[in-house]
Amino acid sequence: MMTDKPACTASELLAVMSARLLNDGQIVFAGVGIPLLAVTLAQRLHAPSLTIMFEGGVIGPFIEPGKLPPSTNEQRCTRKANMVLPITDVLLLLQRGYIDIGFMGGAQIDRYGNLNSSFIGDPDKPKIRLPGTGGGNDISSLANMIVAMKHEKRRFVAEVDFVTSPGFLTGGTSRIDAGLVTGGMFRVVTDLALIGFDSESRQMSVLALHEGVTREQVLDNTGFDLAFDDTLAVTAPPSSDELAVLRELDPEQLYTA
Amino acid sequence: MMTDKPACTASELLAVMSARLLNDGQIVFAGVGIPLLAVTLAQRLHAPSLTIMFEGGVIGPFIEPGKLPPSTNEQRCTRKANMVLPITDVLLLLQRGYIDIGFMGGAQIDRYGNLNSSFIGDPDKPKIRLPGTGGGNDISSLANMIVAMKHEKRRFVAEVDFVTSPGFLTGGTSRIDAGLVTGGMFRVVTDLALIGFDSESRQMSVLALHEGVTREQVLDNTGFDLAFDDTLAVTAPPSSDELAVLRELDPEQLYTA
Amino acid sequence: MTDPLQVKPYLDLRAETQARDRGLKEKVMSLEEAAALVCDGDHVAIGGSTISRTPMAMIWALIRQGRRKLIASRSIMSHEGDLLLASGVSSHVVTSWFSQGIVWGVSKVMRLHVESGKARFDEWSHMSMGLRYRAGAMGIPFMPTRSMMGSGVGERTRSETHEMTCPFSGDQLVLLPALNPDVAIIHVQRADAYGNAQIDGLQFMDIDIAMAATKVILTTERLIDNAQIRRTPDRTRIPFFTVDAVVEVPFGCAPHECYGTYEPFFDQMDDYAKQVSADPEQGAANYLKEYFYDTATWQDYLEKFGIAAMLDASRRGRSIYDD
Amino acid sequence: MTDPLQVKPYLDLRAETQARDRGLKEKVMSLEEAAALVCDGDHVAIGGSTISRTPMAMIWALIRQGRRKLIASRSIMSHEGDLLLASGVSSHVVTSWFSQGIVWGVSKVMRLHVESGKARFDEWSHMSMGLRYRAGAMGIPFMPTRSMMGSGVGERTRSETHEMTCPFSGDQLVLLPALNPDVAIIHVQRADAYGNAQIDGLQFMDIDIAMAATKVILTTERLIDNAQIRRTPDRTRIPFFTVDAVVEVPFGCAPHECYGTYEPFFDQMDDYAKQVSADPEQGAANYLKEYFYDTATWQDYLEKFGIAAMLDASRRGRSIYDD
Repeated sequence: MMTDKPACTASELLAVMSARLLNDGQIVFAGVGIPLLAVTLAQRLHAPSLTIMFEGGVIGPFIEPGKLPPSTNEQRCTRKANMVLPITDVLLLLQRGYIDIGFMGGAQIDRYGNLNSSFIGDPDKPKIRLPGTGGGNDISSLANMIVAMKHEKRRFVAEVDFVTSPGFLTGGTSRIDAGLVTGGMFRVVTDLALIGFDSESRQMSVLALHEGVTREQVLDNTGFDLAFDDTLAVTAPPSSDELAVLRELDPEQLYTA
Repeated sequence: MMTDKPACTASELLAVMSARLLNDGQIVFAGVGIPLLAVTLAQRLHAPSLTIMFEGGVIGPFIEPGKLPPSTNEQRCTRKANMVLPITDVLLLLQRGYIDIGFMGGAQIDRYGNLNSSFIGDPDKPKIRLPGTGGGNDISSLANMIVAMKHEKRRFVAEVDFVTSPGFLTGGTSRIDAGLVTGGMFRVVTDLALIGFDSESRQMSVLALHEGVTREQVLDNTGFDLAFDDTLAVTAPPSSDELAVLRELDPEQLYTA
Repeated sequence: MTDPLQVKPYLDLRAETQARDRGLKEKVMSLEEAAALVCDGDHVAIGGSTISRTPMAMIWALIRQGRRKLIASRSIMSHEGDLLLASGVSSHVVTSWFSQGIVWGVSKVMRLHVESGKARFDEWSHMSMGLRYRAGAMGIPFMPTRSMMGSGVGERTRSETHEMTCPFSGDQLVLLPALNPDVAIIHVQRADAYGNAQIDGLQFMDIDIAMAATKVILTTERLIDNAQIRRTPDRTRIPFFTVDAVVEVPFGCAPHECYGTYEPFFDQMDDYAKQVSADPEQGAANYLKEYFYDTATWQDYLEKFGIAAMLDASRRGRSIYDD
Repeated sequence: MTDPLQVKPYLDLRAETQARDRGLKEKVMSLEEAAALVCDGDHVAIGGSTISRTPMAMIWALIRQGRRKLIASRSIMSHEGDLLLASGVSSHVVTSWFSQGIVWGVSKVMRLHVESGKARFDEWSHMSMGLRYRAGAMGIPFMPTRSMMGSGVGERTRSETHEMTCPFSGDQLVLLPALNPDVAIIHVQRADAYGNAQIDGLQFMDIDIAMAATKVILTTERLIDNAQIRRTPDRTRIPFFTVDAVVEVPFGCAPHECYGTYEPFFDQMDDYAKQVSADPEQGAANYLKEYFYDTATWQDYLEKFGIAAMLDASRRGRSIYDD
C-alpha cells in the first residue's frame, strides 16, 4: 500500500463513496449507520443545503461530530433540525413525493435490488429472525434508492429469502406491475464497487470498481452472475479531506469500525 | 306581565332552555351564537366540568364574559382552552365518537329535524343563497343533536328546500339506511317549546311548552301538523340567576338581542 | 386543460413535486413578486378560516394584479371571498360556508354573484374540505369518511365523490377526492427566509394545504433567523421545502385577525358590512377602489385603517396571552 | 372473543367511547393502580419508539403484576419488547422492527422466542403501523396507502389487508385495517391531573395511539397544574378526555431516553446487551429478577442505575436545548 493513499476501513469507504452520490439541494431520507454518516459527510463537504430526513420524524437536522445517534428515533437526531413531526407524517412525505433519495443499509440483496432484513431461511420457520423492515419497506416502495452494504457472497444472493424492501422485484416492469409506480433502486454502493441497474432488465450492473479492486474479486464475492457496464470506471479513492471529516464525525468509530 | 317573572328576550329564553339540557361531564360540540352562549351558561351554572368544542379547533375553552367571539374560528374561542388543534382533527373527534352532543342553530327545519342553511327556493336557481353548512353537516351526521332556533312558520316547514344538515331524513330508519348509523336529532329548543322526536316515526313531538305558551300558539307558528307528547309538560321560566349570568356573559346582547 | 379540482394522476403529482426546487434556499421576495407566481386559472387554497389568519396582503396583491379565473378554496370564506368575486379575480369558490361572519348576516355580495349565476359556489362539509386537503397532503387519491351521506350537500357533490362498502366492516362510506391546490397562500406569525413557518394558536387547515399544494406562498408577521427556528423544531408547522415564496408583511391579515398579534378590526368590518349591505355591487366596488386599487403599497392600505385601530386590535390580540 | 387486531365494528367503537367517563376529572393514581386497568389478553399499544420515550415504568408495573397474553404493538420495539416476551407478559408483537437497537445487533431474546415459535411477530411497514393507528384515531375502518405492495411484508399480511383499484385514478392501493388498541401506554414530559399532555420534541405515533385506543394510561415526568396547560393550549398533544390514568414517574423511561430530559443510559443498555447475548434465556431472567421483580418501588428500580448514571443521562438529555 502506498503511503500517500490514506488507509480506511470498509465502512469508511462505503460512507465516502455514498456521500459522493448525493447532490446539493437534495432531500435524502436516511437510515441509521452508514447512511446517516454519509449524508452528514456530504452536507459538510459539497452539499451544504442537502436536507436530511429521519424516519423518527426529523426534517433537516445537522448531526454533531462525536454525537451520532444509535437510532433515528433519538433526540440526537433532532440536533439543529428545522422541524420535528410525527413518524407517520414524515413517512407520508415519501408518498407525497417530496423526497429525492432514500438511503439505507442492507443485510441481504439480490440482483434486482430486493432487500431482506427479515428472515434468513424459510420465513415460516426461519433459521434467523432478523429485526424486520422499519421504514425500509416504505422508503424503497416510494423513493429512488441508494443502498450501502458490504460486498459479501452471503449478502449478494441470487434470490433473497424474503423481500422486506422491494427493489425491482423480478425485473422488467414487475415493480410497476405490482403497483409500485414510482421509485426504485438507483445505486448500490459496496466496499468493492459502485453498482447501477439496467434500465430494461432492471438487473444489477457494475458501473465502477474501487481502486485496486478486480472484476474477479467482485464476482468472487457475489452469489450470482453480476454484469459489468461497458464503460466500467474506477472510482477515485477517498481523499484525506473526506476521511478527515468522516473521522471527525465518528471519532469513536460507532458506525465505521 | 307579573313583576316577579323576569322579562327576557326570545334569544335569552333559547339560551336558558338549551343550557338546562346539558349535563355535567358532557362533551358538547357547539356552534357560534346561542349554542356557544348556552354551553358557557351551563358551564357556569350546573356543569363546571362540561367540555366545549369549537369547530375552529378548540377543546375545553372558558369563554370570558363580554368577550364573545363572532365566529368559532377566532382567538377568543381559545380563551383558557385545554387544547387547540387543526380544524380537521377536531371534526374527526365527532367521527371517532368522543362527542356527546352537537349543538347548533338553524335557519329552517322540517318535521324530521332536517336543517337547511344553504338555499331558499330551488337549489339550482335559488331565491336566496344562504352561507351553507360549515361544520353543521358533519356534526349532525355524526352526533346526537340539540338545535336552538326561533319558532316561526317560515322556519318550521313541512319540507326543507334543501337538507344541509341531516336529521332523520324521511323518518323511520331512513337515516340509518342512508349510512348515518350513529347520532340524530335529540332536542329542538324554541322560544315556544321543547321538542323531541318519536322513537319510531322520528317525527317531531312537543315535550313541553314554555310558561304561558299555548298549543295553538305553537301550531300557528309551525308549517306542519306538529304532535304533542302525551305527557306534555310546562318548563320552568328562566330564573333570575340564569338571566343574571347570561347577561353577564353577553352584556352587549351580541347574541341575545 | 385538466380540471384542477379533479384527483391529480399520481405520476403527475410526483413529477410536479420532484421538479420543484426543494433545497434549503432563501426565497424572500416582495408581495408583488410572490403574487406573480399565481397563474390565471389556478386553484388557490386560502389559509386561515373566516376572519382569522386570512392572507389578506396576498389577496390585495392578486386583486391589484388583476389575476383572473382563479378557483378559490377555503375551509370557510368571509369578506375576502366577497372581494375575490367582486374584483373578478374568481368566479368559482369551493368551501363549506361563505358569508362575512355570523354577526353580519348573509353576505349580499356572495348572494349577488351566486344567485345571478355569475359565480359558482361548491358547498362541501367542513370536515370534507379538510379531508380532501389531507388526502392531497398524504399523497393518496381519496379519504374515506362517514359524513355527507343522506344530505343535499352529499347529493349535490355526488358526481365528484364515490360511495363504497367497506371490505373490512361492511360500512357505507363516502370517498372524498383529494385536493392538490396549484397554490396555497398562507399567513403565519413567524417564518425564516427558507420558509420554515411557526403558527401560534389555531392552525385551521393550513398544514394540510401547505403539504398538498404545488406551490406555497407564505406571508409572515415577522421574518426570523433560521437559527431561531432550529431552537424549537417541534414548533415548526410548515417545512421549508414546501414553500416557494416568503414575504414579510406586518398586519398582513388586517382587518382580519392574526392569533396573539391582533384581533379583528371590528369597526372596519362593520363599515364594510354597511357599505355592501346598502349596495352590494357599488359598495364592493367602492371598497375595492379605496382599499385595494388606490393603495400603492401595503403600508398605504394600513394607513386607511389608521393607527388608533391598529393599536386597539393589537392590544386585544396580545391579550389572549394574559392570565 | 373478538380478535383485537381486527377492524372494530363502528357501533362497538362508538358505544365503548360513549361509555367512557370523558368529563374534566382528576385521574391521578399510582403505577400499580394504573397497571390494573390493563386486562389479560388486551392489545396494548406502546408509546415512543425504539429507546425513546418508552413507558418503561408502566411496563415494569405490568411485568410485576404478571399480566398475561397481551398483544403488544409499537412503531419499533427495543429492549422493552425483549422483556415483555421474556417475562411471559406477551407472546404476540405487532411492529415494524424489533431489536434492542442497531448498534447492539439482532436481539437474541427476540430470536429465541420467535424462532422457537413461542412468540408471534407480525411485521408491518413502519408507515403502515402509523396509518393503522391513524385510521383508528380518525374513526374510519381503513387507510389507503401506496406502500407494502410487491414485497414479502405485504404478502405475509395480505390476509389482513385488502387491495383496491382507486375509483378516481385507477391506481392500485392497499387498504390497511384500522387499529383501535384496548390500551395505549404513553410517557410524556408534562401532564395535568386531567390528562392533558404536552410532549416535547419527537412525537412518534403517540398522538394517534392515544386517539385510537379505548383506554389511555399516561405516565409523566412532571405533573403540572391545569392552568399551566391552558397558557399554551397549542402545545397540548393529547386531550384529557382520551386519558384514563395519570401517574407521575420521574425518569419513567430509564434506561431509555426522554426528549430534553435525559438521554439513554448507554452503559446500562450495553450491560443488558452483554447479559442477554451471552445467554438470552438466563440473561433476561436475571435482568428481570434484578430490575423488575426484586425492586418494590420505581425508586428502588432507579437506584439500580445509580445517581452517577442519572446525572450523566440528564446532562446529556438537557443539552439538546443548548445552542
